[in-house]
Amino acid sequence: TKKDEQAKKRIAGIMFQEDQFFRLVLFGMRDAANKYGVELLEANSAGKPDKEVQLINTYIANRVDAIVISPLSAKASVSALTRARESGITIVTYNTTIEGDVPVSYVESDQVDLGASTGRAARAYVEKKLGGKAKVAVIAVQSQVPEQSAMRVGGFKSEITKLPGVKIVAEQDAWLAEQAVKKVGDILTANRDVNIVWAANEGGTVGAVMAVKNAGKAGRVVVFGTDNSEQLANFLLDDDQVLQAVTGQSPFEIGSMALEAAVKVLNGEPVEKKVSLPGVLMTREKPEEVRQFKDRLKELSK
Amino acid sequence: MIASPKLRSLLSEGILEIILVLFCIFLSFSAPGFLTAGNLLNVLRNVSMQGVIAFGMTMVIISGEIDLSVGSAVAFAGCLTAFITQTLAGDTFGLPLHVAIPIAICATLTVGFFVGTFTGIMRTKFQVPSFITTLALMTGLSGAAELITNGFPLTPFPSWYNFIGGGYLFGIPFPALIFLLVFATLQFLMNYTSFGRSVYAVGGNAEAARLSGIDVNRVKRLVLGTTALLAALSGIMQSSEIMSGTATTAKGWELDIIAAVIIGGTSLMGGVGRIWGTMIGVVFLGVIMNGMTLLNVSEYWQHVVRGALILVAVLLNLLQKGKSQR
Amino acid sequence: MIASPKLRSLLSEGILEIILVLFCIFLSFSAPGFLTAGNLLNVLRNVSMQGVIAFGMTMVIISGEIDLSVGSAVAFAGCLTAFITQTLAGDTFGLPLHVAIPIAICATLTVGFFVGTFTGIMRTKFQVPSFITTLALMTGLSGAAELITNGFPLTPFPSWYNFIGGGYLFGIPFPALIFLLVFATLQFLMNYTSFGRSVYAVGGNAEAARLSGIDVNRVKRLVLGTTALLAALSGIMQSSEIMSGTATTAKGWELDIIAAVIIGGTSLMGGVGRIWGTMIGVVFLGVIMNGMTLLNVSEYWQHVVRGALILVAVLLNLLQKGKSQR
Amino acid sequence: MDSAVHRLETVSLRKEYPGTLALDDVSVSFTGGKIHALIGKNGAGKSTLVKLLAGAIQPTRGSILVNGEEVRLRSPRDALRRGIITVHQELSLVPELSVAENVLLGRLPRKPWLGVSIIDWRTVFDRAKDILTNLGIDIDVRLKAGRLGVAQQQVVEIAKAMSYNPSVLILDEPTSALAQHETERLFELLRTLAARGVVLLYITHRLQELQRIADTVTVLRNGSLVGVVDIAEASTARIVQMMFGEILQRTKPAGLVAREEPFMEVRKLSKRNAFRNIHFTVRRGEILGIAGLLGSGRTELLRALFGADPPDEGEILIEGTAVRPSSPMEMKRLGVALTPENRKEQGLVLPLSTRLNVCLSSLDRITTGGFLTRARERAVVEKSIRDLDIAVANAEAPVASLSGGNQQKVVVGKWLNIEPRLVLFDEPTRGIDLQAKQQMFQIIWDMSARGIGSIVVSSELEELLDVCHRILIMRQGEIVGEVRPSDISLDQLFAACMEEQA
Ligand SMILES: Nc1ncnc2c1ncn2[C@@H]1O[C@H](COP(=O)(O)OP(=O)(O)OP(=O)(O)O)[C@@H](O)[C@H]1O
Ligand SMILES: Nc1ncnc2c1ncn2[C@@H]1O[C@H](COP(=O)(O)OP(=O)(O)OP(=O)(O)O)[C@@H](O)[C@H]1O
Ligand SMILES: [Mg+2]
Ligand SMILES: [Mg+2]
Repeated sequence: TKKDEQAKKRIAGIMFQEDQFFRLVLFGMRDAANKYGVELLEANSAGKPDKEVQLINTYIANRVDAIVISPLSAKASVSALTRARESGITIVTYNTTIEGDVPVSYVESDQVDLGASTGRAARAYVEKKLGGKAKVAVIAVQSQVPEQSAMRVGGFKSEITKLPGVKIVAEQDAWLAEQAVKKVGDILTANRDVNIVWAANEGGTVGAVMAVKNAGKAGRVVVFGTDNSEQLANFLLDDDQVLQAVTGQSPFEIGSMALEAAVKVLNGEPVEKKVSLPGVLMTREKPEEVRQFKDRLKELSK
Repeated sequence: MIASPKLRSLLSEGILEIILVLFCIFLSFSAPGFLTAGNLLNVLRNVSMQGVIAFGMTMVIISGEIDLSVGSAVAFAGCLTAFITQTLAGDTFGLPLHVAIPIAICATLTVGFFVGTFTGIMRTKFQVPSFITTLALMTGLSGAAELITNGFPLTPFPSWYNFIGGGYLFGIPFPALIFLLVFATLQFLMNYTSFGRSVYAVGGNAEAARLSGIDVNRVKRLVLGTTALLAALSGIMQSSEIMSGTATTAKGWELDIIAAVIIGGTSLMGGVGRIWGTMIGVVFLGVIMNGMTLLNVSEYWQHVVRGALILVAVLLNLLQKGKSQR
Repeated sequence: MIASPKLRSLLSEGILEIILVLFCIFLSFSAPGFLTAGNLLNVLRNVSMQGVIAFGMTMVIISGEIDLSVGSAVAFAGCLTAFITQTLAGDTFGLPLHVAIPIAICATLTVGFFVGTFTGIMRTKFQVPSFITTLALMTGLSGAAELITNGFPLTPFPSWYNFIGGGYLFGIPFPALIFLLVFATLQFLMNYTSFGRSVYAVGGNAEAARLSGIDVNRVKRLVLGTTALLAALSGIMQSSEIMSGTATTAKGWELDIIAAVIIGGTSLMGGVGRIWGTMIGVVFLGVIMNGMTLLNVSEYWQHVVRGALILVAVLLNLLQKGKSQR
Repeated sequence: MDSAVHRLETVSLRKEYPGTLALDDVSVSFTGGKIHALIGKNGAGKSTLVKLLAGAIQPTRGSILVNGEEVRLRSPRDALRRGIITVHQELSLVPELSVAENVLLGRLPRKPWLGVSIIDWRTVFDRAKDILTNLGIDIDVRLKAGRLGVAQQQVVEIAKAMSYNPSVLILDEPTSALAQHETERLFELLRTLAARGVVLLYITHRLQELQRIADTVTVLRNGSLVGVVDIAEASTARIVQMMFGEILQRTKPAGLVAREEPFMEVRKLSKRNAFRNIHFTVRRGEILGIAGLLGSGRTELLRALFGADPPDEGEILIEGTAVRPSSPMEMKRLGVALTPENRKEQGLVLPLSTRLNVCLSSLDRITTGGFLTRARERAVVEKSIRDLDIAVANAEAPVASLSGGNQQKVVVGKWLNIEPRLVLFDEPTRGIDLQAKQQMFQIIWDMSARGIGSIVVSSELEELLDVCHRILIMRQGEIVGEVRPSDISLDQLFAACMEEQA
């Protein structure tokens, strides 16, 4: 009825990148929006702090009820969201958050653990297969998301460097597969003794795997990575032994839980201040899990 | 016989304005909340940071040059302001913020102006195309911004600093006022000062301008310097809006800004263009952006629609112009 | 008196080559593993995807136009190839991959060519500057890539597909061979055919070219079409290298590519430029990138160093040219 | 105070370009109150001297003295400040700006407004209008300069120079695009200025002008000063001797007649604002002149015939077949060529080498299946350079580095290479020297003998009388008469062009 239409809450969901992770977050949000009968306004800040502020401004002017956002920066995004909060909009953050207590709820996967979880897997590999000694190259994403990058890299390094025989010989930056394939290719020619590459996101991991294959070093160099995707799952199932393990997040759940939190707050229900979803480790030792993941992904992305 | 060419010329001179108005009328009916004072002021606020640079860029392009570094310059200026503020207000100097910030702002504007002048000198002394110098600056300044912030946003600003980019004066967003002020100044400069006319002459035929006794090199230096100064100003406004100096901000602005300038009828060949046209171009892009957000157009379609609208606007403009010339 | 100008002209014609060689010598001493066949082939492979486009872009710029859409076109072409492959090999059509993939490749190249021709037609029929059309295409194509992939990387490719972007022939990376082939073809085209001559004439003075009976419009359409075709080729190579069609790839390539072209001595004013120069420009940028990775320079410094090196190379080139002209 | 007599001197002034010595230690002195003609064949170094005096280029060595005082002219500004005003050979207006702004460029009148000084636009237009009116020129000062024809642009530049109140005025071929009427007007003004003590330097290739305007004649050859003579001692023969050494005078071969078959027939051709109801026939091998005043529509007509600007109505038949000239490409295929009047904008691709420019129209002659052969190209280039005596140090250097006259030869030369069947010449002799002119005429006659026709538009009427079989007279866009050179004198032809409409 008309009354229902008027009462229909409007919630803005803001992503910051056009990749698979945020795509699935969005699907999660849509799913929850359907379930609760709210209107979802979708937006993407495309990694630009300036565009993010503009979007928030527009939603303030447009009087949405809630904003569910993955802020670009813990510090730089504070002021616009504070303004939104002050104009009566409910703020929920996911994936990344801001300093202070503007958001009523925060749904995340633990960024440090995303690195650390793979770091543990890598450490086990080094101990078992390489006798505790390894030369490691790290591919970060600091020029895209410096704060997240630092946490993931920190998590990974803290685990892997527990082995005294491990040396990190190269640290470069690449967040697209196309960039990573070149950088890792270069690293592999320069440092012939590198035997482990770890990358901080999906693009970096894909690029690293392809670079190892292209350099004909499959079997001699192994890759550990972050995020999960169909292509990464296929790499894990591939018998070339390149990609060993990735730690992925649960984007669909993050999206739906974040939106759900916003709806609950609008309905006056209590919510958790912070929800931490664990990373999901997939390794080539457990192909069954990898296949399950693929099936689920296919279902979600329909 | 008298009225008809007049009408035609109005139509051809004003076709962009007409397209913009029609587009706004369309949005008023289709987009919820578009036609409210709040939203329109919001559009003005959203375009103001790119806008102030666009006016400078108009001068640069009219003078036959280009500046690709403005996006990075914005990021750099924001970071520099934050960095200087942080340093001056830090333990070593211990200045109070209301002293440190004005110093930081002045220093940043000065640095901005000199960066632009550097491009100008490379161009006039060594014949390095401004495209190359500013392309180099584009990556260089963004590296510099990352280096001084070490990659993390700097947040030394007190809450009153937010006024520049987020405040209101007489109910109008303060950045929008700055935007209008810059517009008025450059509009005046280009049409009523001999400097402005020299810019047209230099872009239209640099050799003829030189032979007429115009100091071509000085004009180019000043134009590039002013635009870099405006980019620095924009960076300060931006840092105030997001209350931090962030190195990743304003990526890709250069192309948005150049697009606004060209939509406004300025020719990349130099010598032709109007500040007012740029105003229309800037607002046009701002309205597209705002309208699509309000209409909840999905991100992917936004890209397609934005491209199509830019093309259609320029095409209609040219078709109308072409017709009126025949 | 005879030898001296010759020597001087060699120095001035070859200054870029000399800078490049000096830079390589520097890296041979400072960067571990730089001077190995493996690494040099690696550089060649790394530059090949941007490189094939750069040669086309050289023609475009010589003809007085520009193409800002190449980056998006690469992403779009990769996604389109993957999409067509997936569709044809999917349940509905059920074609085997070794049939589906060649069809997908041909279709993508054709679409690429027509996208470029579209820019050409907008330019020649409606006087829309190629800057604007390709800027619109830049956002439009990237939206289209996202729409057909729905934002997910498409991975329908069998492992043999990796040969195009990752394989070896006679010990040389296959993409590097494509790169060299495109170079040789365009080098020949620009110097030994009447089409090449027309490109120079059209860019140097379109009106004079038209009055000389040259089909200016056809030249512009062909040049823009060829470059978009090369961008599609690059997109296919890229999709093979990373084994997926990904919409976010190749962002910002347009500026890298234009930089390589200009470093190679091509003038943005049109009419002046060499394919060989672009080869040097492309390799120069590739070596910088490779060198900095080998030296493990941090990302932020890479930005600064890259900017500075571009500027220095162009500056030295111009200084030397200027001296030999005096 | 304005009537002080000025003096301009050069001492061992030298300018070298790579591979070319453009000016070789020239020491010469020009006094005010007189009109000094500066002459020499194409590429002799005249414009180089002018550019040095105007501060547009810097000498390799040597010095310039104004009123006995050595001056260093680092930029055109310096020269302007010292009252040295120049009209350069290459047109230099800013096409996108109004005529008024161009005239006052760099010194737009200003007025105070709220404590700042702003441009007084009303005065800009009024003053520019005054300047032009005083010189007897009727051009809308609000028009963009780019919309003007070559002749009108030249007039505007002269007006601009005059309005500076110069103490030295240098005119580099000011009359190359002017017809007799405008030229006369210019001469009057020059005499007035001379009477005020201004130093006047005047460059021309029209030797017949010398007797009427010059007081002294300074001759350059290959960058060196050949000599200065008083006009009283300067017979044309002597001047030609000084310029060229020996020269072959050519006249139209007696037996040269056009064939009977018509090649191009033009019927009722009209174009709005340009020409109306044009009707004529050119036979094979015929040399048809078109005489007319500035702005009479000749350029527009030629461009229409060539398909560069299609006409509004009417038809064109080539060998009896109707064609719609929609593009130059198509007309080229039919064997029609056009050498445009404005070499810089329409004739040449300035950044390209002489070699490439010469071959531009004839690409299909030097290629097989689209592929070039260097050997055939070289043959074509060498032939052009020889036939037209193009002075070029290096055929690979940009054509922009050629002297004005030599550039003009390239424009004409590139069309002679395609072996056309009808050539439309628009002011083909603009800025070229006597000898080259003769060579060009010879080529036109030779072509005629082989059945290749020409339509020649020239503002130098005596040229038309010398060259053509037949002359059409055009006035305000219409053809008003037709004469044969043998039946009419120069004065009569001039009068016919001038005559007011009944
Ligand atoms: N920028 C330049 N670079 C190289 N050579 C040049 C340049 N400008 C002029 N020259 C050469 O200097 C010589 C003198 O040229 P200049 O223009 O002074 O001749 P001119 O006497 O004015 O001839 P014209 O009657 O054809 O105008 C010519 O050989 C010309 O090719
Ligand atoms: N682009 C233009 N816009 C407006 N008027 C023009 C344009 N081109 C030419 N005209 C006008 O058309 C008329 C014919 O000019 P045209 O150039 O054909 O004459 P012309 O006899 O060749 O004289 P000229 O010596 O000037 O070349 C002139 O009155 C001229 O002012
Ligand atoms: Mg000359
Ligand atoms: Mg004419």
